[in-house]
Amino acid sequence: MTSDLKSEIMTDSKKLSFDSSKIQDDFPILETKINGHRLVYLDNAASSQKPEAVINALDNFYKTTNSNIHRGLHTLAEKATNAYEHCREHVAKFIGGVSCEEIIFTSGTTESTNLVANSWGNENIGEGDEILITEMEHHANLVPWVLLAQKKNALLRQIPITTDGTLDLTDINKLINEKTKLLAVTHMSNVLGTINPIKELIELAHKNGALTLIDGAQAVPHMPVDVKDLNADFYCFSSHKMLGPTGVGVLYGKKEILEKMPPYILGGEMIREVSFEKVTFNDLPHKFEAGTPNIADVVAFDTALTYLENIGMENIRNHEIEISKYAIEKLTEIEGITIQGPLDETIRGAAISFTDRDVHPHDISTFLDSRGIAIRAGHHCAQPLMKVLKTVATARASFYIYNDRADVDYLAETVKEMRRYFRG
Amino acid sequence: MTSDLKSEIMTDSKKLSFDSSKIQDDFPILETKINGHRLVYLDNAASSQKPEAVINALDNFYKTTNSNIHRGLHTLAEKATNAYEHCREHVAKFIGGVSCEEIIFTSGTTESTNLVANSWGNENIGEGDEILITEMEHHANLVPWVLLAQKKNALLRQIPITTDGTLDLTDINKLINEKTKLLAVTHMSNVLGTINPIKELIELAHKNGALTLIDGAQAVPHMPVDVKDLNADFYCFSSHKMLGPTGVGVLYGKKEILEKMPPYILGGEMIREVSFEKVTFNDLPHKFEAGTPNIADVVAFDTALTYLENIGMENIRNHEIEISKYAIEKLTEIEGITIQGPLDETIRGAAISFTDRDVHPHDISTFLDSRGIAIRAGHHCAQPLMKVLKTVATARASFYIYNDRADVDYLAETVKEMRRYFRG
Amino acid sequence: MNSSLDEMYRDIILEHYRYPRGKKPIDKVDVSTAGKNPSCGDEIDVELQVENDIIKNIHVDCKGCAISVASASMLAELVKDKPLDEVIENAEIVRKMLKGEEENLPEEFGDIVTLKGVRKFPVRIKCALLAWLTLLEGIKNFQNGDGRRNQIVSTEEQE
Amino acid sequence: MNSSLDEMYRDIILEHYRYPRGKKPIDKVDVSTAGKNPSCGDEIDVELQVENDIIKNIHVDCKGCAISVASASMLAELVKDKPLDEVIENAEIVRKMLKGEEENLPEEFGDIVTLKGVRKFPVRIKCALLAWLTLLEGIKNFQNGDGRRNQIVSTEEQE
Ligand SMILES: Cc1ncc(COP(=O)(O)O)c(C=O)c1O
Ligand SMILES: Cc1ncc(COP(=O)(O)O)c(C=O)c1O
Repeated sequence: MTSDLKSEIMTDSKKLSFDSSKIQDDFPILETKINGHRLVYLDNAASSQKPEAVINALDNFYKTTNSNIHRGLHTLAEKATNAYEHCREHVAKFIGGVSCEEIIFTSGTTESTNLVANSWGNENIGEGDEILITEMEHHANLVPWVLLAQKKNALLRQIPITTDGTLDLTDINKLINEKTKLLAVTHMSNVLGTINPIKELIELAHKNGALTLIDGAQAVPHMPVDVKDLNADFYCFSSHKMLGPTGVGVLYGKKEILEKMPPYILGGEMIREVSFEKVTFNDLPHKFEAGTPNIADVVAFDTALTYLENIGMENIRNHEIEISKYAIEKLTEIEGITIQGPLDETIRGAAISFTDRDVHPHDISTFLDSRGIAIRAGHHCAQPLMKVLKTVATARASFYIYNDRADVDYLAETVKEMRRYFRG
Repeated sequence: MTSDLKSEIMTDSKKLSFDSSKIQDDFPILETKINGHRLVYLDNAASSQKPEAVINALDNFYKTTNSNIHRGLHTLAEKATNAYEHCREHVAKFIGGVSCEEIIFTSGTTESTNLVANSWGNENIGEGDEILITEMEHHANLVPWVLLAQKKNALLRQIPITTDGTLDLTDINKLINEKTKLLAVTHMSNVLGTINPIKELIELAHKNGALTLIDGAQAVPHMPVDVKDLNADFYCFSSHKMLGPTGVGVLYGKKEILEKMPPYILGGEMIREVSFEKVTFNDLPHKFEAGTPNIADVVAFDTALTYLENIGMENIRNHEIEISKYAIEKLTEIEGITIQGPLDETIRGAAISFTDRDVHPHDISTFLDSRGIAIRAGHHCAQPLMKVLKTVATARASFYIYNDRADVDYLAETVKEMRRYFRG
Repeated sequence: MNSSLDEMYRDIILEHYRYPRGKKPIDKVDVSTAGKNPSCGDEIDVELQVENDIIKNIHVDCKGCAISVASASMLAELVKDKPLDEVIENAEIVRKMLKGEEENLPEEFGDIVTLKGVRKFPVRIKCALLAWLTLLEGIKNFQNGDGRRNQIVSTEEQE
Repeated sequence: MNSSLDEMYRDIILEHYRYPRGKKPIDKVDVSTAGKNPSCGDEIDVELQVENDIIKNIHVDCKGCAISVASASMLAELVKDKPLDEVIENAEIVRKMLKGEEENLPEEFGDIVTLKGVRKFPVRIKCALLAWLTLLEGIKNFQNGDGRRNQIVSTEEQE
């Protein structure tokens, strides 16, 4: 398989809901050569690439605006503060028009879930209480609850999954009950691609008096999300998976809940007054943002949001439905390859895990890389799910706005080549 | 006072131990005009500016290398992992040649101190134990201990300061005693500039069986620091104050101590194996780095370290001794101005706080800003120290490698102009 | 050049700052409130003598920046001899002006309109507000029969 | 093109991967150890029949990538009929080669030298090491009179 194939089948890409090949031009890294081939980046569920606009926003911030924020009275400090707070407003709008006080910047989804576990969880989970998660959680939305349950003598329960990789809701009315204090569920699985019926689950949880935390790390980058409509109590996601810089995450929380929570990280900016004996805390959202925040990256994240809005989240979702459908079609055609997760593209995202009857995912990944294709292989920080799937690892190709049908074709052809290589 | 004065007196800068005006060329932001004046950035204790090399490192990472790290088998993941881990090695060397396992990347000094308070502190501080800090601590090295002491019924004690702004060690042998479990001290005060006799204090603490945490946020950027020679148990600092990007901090900890500590943030990468019932943790340093780290900024921080090394930390220290001496001389000449902190430049850094008998620090700051000078005014996240100093706020001019004698002259002239303006 | 600086520190403001009104202690204190601005460190004490719901006398002691001092001084000038209810309305007008929700002030507000310049310096709005919020709190306490309540008003809670 | 890929997956390695040695179960098991590579998910079971401190028979069952399977297969070939002490030395040589501390292997190591190609893929070194570390652990347990200890060796602890 040579890269010529790529250009040959490029024409197909016009069928998609927007022109990915034009979008590719905005992403400088896509011009990189990997082992002599053009980079075909299909590791977007791990982290997305960044458009030039976002990279330039960083550059511009450091060249014109850089300063510490909030407490400064000089021009740069004020400009930097405004730019930082502007992103908060933007995030608040982006996820459905919530209040700025409800948006807390963290270092990533992982810190967001940990903040809730340590602050809210530590105060509100007691002996005999139940925390309900699913079998498909990422470690970020799993390990904090495993350890909190251990510490508090609470019970951690899981919603099982069916063989097609969706949640098995048969026993949901037992799983969510009056003991349930928190339902912590992923919006979209990073392994199976499954989009979960979050809104219904949240409603059911609320009926039982439980709060809800949604891990939106894989959802917010790929589809319109309205946390108000979902009525989620907490919602978490990461900038780096949605065209923004690394080191920035978001925790959305309902104001009345956040207000009652004790702070998590302690230091500058999150306190109002402190003596050696006594501390009073600042207002939301600052109460949860101690120390110098990741100012420049938050400012550049703002640009990433704008970039996504210009394309349109609805269009992105449609694009990924199309590309998932095509990829599932192409991959299932290949003898020996099994897709892990739902085959119906309308109930899933474009993170597509597959296994090969004969070849280990690590060998698949290494081989594809030798042909310029970046996919991920392993347990994808979802070890319990691997056990459920009765596998140790999967290969995962995850698509985004700059991927087109040509990428799918090239992937499928290279997978076939890979099988010939290893099976002899 | 017009900006012409600036160029007139520029010639003086040659006396400094290196040529700051050359260094200025490396910092694009210094060409910015602020209210019609050239920016004179004297807010370095809050956050430093970034050289072009660091900005380019970010740009380059996102254009050629960006990927999530550690678990990936493809070329970009490996390159990104290597770049990230290279910075860890660099940091380990930079602070005296420690082991990579002892370097934990955090989001900043504040997260570093909180990690220790939550993990080590929570397990090792008990009722009646004593935590010893000083009266000059930044909130980042104060609030975590105030609340930990409250929670554990431990006693928080303070080493007082003398009227010249140095530590009053008269009663140190009572303050450090067999009940002391932790000595948490700033290496250099962000308000007074004072450099504390850390090595002696650490030795004394160790003799009494206490561990030591040093807040090096103001020290590592400005002078050679060797944590092995100091024999510190924990040492914390931030990238953004030493030419690096925002969103990156370091916690150094001795291996044998870190190994025994429970993890702090829970999620991907920090675990070895997890089921719904049981979690085993990864090795150092990964045990303390959950989730996707701030990869790009860590990689660019590496470049900041190289930039500092090329100038030489010893040279930087000498430069700041010279500029402090000159600034103290010039400011004390002005009627009504008082320096807060030691006047002897050999025992202090170049963060110089001052107050005006007649004008509030906020008015000083606003006025100086109208002339292009960025200083900070306020409590500098050190409210208890303000009480000790019997003031509510100070104005602080803090210098770095790109500041020269011309900046000092311009500051002094503008302070005089400011006094005329407000006093009529 | 520096027009926004000079717009904030108008001559009138600097004059109030240098020679603040209301500094003279009063004999009879019916209302006493303290306020502060924790992030800046500005502190203020406001004392009122009230007769028949009219402010007969006022004493203001403000330690802070030029803006907070001048604003307190202007307040002292404005509210003397006014009924409490009218003072509450006046304070609301000032708050609106500082937030940019009100452009034109009644003639009687005199110098106070010069505080508008602060709007270009958002972090300083708190300073200008301090005296007014503290006064409002004092009146509220007084009207609740609790004029000497010993609680410190903070601008950050009230904005 | 792709020379480093073909260097890692040498024909010999792919041949061992397709037709691994030591797959046949053994009757008498004196040593039994399991190993795994948590980050990759590779798993291995190593069983030995030991007589007079000599490995009389070996059974290796490896579920993992081509590298770990091939490495396990080569191990099975090399250690059969060797004294335990020599096997320990052999394993150490392999470890050194994989870490780049050893270039030339004794003739008797045969195909094993082809594992060198893994060095270009640092994340895969663990895979090649898995069988060897598991074997070493088994021998250690056996020598401590504890050959059937039920503890799983993890490459991440041992590297
Ligand atoms: C002495 C000192 N400690 C700690 C900090 C907190 O650092 P950061 O805000 O980067 O967490 C600072 C800086 O603000 C400081 O000057
Ligand atoms: C579903 C899901 N949750 C949480 C995370 C953790 O995100 P981060 O590593 O940015 O903290 C990820 C990404 O790795 C994810 O895919």
